[in-house]
Amino acid sequence: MTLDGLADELACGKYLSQDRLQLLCVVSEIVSRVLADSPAQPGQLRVSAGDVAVEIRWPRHPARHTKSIPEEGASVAAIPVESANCWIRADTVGTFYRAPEPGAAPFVQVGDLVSPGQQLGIIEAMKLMIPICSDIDGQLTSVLVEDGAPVEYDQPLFAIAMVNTG
Amino acid sequence: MTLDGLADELACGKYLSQDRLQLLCVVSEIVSRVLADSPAQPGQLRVSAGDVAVEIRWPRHPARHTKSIPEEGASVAAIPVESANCWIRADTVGTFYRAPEPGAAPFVQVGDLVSPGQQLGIIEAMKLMIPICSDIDGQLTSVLVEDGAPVEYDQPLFAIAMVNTG
Amino acid sequence: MFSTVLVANRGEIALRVVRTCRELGIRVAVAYSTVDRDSAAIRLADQAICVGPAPAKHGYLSIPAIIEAARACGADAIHPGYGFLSENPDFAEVCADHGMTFIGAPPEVMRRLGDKSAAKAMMAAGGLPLLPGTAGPVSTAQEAHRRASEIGYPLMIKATAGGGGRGIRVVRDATELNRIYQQTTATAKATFGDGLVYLERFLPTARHVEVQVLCDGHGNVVHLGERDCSVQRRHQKLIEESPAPNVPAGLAEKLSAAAVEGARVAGYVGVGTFEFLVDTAGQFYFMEVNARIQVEHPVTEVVTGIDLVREQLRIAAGERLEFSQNEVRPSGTAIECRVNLEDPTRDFMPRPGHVEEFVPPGGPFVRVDTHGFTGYRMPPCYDSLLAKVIVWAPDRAGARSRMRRALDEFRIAGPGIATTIPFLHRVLKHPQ
Amino acid sequence: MFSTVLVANRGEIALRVVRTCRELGIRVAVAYSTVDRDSAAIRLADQAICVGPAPAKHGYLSIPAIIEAARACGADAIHPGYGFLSENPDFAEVCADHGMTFIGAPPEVMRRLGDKSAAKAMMAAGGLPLLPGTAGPVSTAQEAHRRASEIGYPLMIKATAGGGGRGIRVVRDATELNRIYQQTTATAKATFGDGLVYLERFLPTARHVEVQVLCDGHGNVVHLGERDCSVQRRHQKLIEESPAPNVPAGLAEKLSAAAVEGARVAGYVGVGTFEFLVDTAGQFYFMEVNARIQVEHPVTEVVTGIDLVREQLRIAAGERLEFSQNEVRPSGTAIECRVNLEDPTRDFMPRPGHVEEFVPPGGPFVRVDTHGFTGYRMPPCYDSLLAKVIVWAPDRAGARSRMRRALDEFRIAGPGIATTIPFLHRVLKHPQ
Repeated sequence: MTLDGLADELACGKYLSQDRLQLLCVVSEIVSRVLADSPAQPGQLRVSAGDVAVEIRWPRHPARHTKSIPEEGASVAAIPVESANCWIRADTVGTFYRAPEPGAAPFVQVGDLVSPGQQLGIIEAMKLMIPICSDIDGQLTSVLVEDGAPVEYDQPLFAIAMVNTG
Repeated sequence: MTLDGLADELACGKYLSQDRLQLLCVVSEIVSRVLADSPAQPGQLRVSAGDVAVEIRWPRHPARHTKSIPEEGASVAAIPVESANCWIRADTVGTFYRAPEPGAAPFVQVGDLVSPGQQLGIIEAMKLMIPICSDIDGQLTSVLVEDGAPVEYDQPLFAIAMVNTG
Repeated sequence: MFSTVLVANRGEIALRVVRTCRELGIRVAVAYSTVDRDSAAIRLADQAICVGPAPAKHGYLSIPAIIEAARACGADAIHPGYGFLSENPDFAEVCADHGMTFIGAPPEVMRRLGDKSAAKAMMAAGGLPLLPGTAGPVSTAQEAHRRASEIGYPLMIKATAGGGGRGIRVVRDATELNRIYQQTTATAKATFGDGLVYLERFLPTARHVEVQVLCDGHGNVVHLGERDCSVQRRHQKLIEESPAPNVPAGLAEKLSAAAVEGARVAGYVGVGTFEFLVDTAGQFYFMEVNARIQVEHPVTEVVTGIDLVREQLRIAAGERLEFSQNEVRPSGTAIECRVNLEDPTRDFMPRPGHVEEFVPPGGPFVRVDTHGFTGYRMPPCYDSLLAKVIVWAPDRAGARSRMRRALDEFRIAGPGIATTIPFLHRVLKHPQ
Repeated sequence: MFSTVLVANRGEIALRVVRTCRELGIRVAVAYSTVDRDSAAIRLADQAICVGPAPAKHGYLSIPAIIEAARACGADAIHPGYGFLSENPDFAEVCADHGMTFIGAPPEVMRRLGDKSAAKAMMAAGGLPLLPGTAGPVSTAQEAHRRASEIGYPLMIKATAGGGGRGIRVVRDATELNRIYQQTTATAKATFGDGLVYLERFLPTARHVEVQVLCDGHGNVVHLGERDCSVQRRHQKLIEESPAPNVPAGLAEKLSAAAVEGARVAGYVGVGTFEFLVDTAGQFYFMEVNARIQVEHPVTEVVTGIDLVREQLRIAAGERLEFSQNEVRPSGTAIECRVNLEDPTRDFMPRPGHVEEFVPPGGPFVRVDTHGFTGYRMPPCYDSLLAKVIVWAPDRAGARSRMRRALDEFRIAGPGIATTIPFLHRVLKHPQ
């Protein structure tokens, strides 16, 4: 897509001035070039210019916690990849537990294959036990938080390498 | 020049981060396109992006008061033109006079050919009479200030179309 | 004093609390939602903890999220700011249950003052004058007519469950009463799930004047003078000043005495505000108590030299007031203007957006409380307050000139950005 | 009052004067050099007029340029700020010759006070204590020896034509005298074209304390208390505070009385500062008079509530002081820190540059006087002062905590930018 073409295509917002549009266009252009020249396929990409930020990840199947936040018209096509790490994040502030109760075996171990809906851990918030479940197919590659540690909202808890099911 | 090429070429400043360099590159790219598409050759150009500003004018012979201020590494080649207006500016704050004394004929009239060292007017500052002289060869195209009016430092007083002496 | 305070709020008030904590050498953590990740309060805090996504009910309004955040950062006290959980007695009780100090009024006091009818009855028993009206709800149109003729017109029909200007209708004379009564009860039932309404005399030209009180847990009560908050839009204050201008001599003293008496009657502890309506004859009427630090508190700080957040923290920590009433000596005039990102030409519609240029005013006797900065992106999900400009001068005319100068200086720009500044300028041009 | 004031200065003091002019409804124009085209003062002024290129002698210091600029914008008064032409009696006379009011002390008073020996002699005649020393220059090494033994060691040899810390050498004992006397006279002759020197007792641990005075043209003189300016680097002040800390009881009153007496003796008119040295025993010595508004004037404004630039304008316009000495009631403690673009780790070498990020502090009891903004490019040709942070608190400990908080908040960044903030933090950590 040419700079002028994209600018024309998007020139509909009454609040967005021509020069900002052009900035978005050149950022988009740079991203395209970087992607084309990248020796390995990236798993995650973040581009920001001024107040515009684009964040992308490349799992084959978008997971619940996997975010793609294109803002204000700038967009870059997602490129399929064979496998990538994906995070399962905390849904709430609280205390993280890997096992159903003290002394019991953890719900999962590193290396386990997991599937959507499978419980991976617990967050306790004001005595309420909130299950943490996977929402993708994959293999658990690491547990990012100690058992019994406090976690904040949106904090990555588990890393899962996705398996190509396409 | 490609974006990457320019970025590489400029990647020497320790204070300039890679993303800012790239911003400069795309600005440079846009400038090149605008210049290529411009229906008439511009006499003056000013580009700014964030904290970077480039200002250029195209007289064939740069005059004393004609400024070209490229900043922080970004640069665009000056393109020669056949003729352009150049300003003679005030050297000091004061009162501008076109003639040596009240009632006398002005030093110069619009249309006159002028040459370096030729007196064009006077600025009076605290009773001191300061001559204003041309520093280029050319033809007077306009007088920008009324006789007897106050002028500030650096204020354009005369516009002179330069004659190609190349 | 506390070892760690968690600030359960955002925007300028979160920054305000962080500032005082730092000055007192108290470790301070800030609870934030995902859209407030880059906030000014976080930059200055010792710790920040993400409590939820942008919608307040899953973050700033979520009691479990705030309590768990406080636990995670080892806080022994929680400052709720204003709005959100600041006047929620249930939250205050949960804090106590978890061994944390809620920095605000005691829950039972908040509960009593939060019920407006009960609060009015309590204050009336304490001798505070009330606006003529029905103490409790009116059940039928007939009863409304009978009570309305005692109260006099114009009057307001107010939904008991309403608040913040919602659920209120004005009745100009008896011929309108039946129709508006039916409408208001029906709307209240639909909006609040509760059709109860009460009647109150309407004073179209009354001024809104409030008194700041400070009460420690040892029975000491002082007032810090009054604030006039009559310049409002859509029932939200825009300009506040202290002392109240153009009120009859002696009225300020009466208001303050009433507020101190009211605070004693309520068993109030903490910083609080007693709101009154003052009519053109100088009669005043108790309206309600705001059991929190208020947006306009800097006006009082500037005229008294007292840091209200510091006092709030000290009182919550069980300390005694360090000064008596006659050591409080307000001087000069202070005015606050609220600079919101909203469009006064479009009925003050909020206008969130990206602030590309942000140069706050400064210089002599100007204070700015703002969480804004060049590059700040105001999220659309919260209120539109961006900055409070507060000025002081020896007299009111000087303060108004200074405010005009300060607002002239304030540069806020960005795509689609509009602020209340032009409206504030227009108000300040009027002699008022 | 004046109809148009021309501000013949730049940076924060130009903005400071513009602010007060706007508040007073006086039309205000700003003289600027080509590198100050985008200044904050210009943005707020009614008019701006370019007076020359970057070098001060062709612009801010050029009397014809300033006079013509004043004429061009129809100014009837010129405010010189500090530095540049502010203490130049010739300039003040030229202003008068052109029918314009110079906002400062009368030229004959400036001339008398500008000659340091003459000023000291005048103050001594008025009863002000002087540091032991030679009233006039010392002509020979023999005379220096004789006078030195009367004065006592350590002592300073000072070039009569020096100033701002230049041309001063310390002599620890009699064995050094001859050598240093010869060196100082030779250096003074080479540097200032004048080899005259005088001797003065050296007090290594003395504090620099100054008293602010206000004198109208009708014989009324008041003082606004003192400022301690002992924290300096390369003889330039970095931290100032009022009241002076750690001085014996009653000393402040004695200093103020001496300054008032000195102002009367000098026939002073305008705002002015009397500088004193105070030794550890509480003895004080008159040093000099600064016949201008000073960089550190906000410290006094904050504790007294008096706008010094407003008073300066009123006095210059021939008006009377509106208050008497006993109506001046300083309260609390104010501290000012100077934030310069210079590198404290490299002997405070100036570091001009491009300020990419600029977020000044704010909130309770914090004032910032700055001409900086995001994107500001500080030119290399003038002084390196970028901002003054002034805080107030009821007591000194509170003011110091507040200042630390405020400096923590201040974000100044850009390629190669270094500021005095780390140095200021280090000084504020010491109990001092």
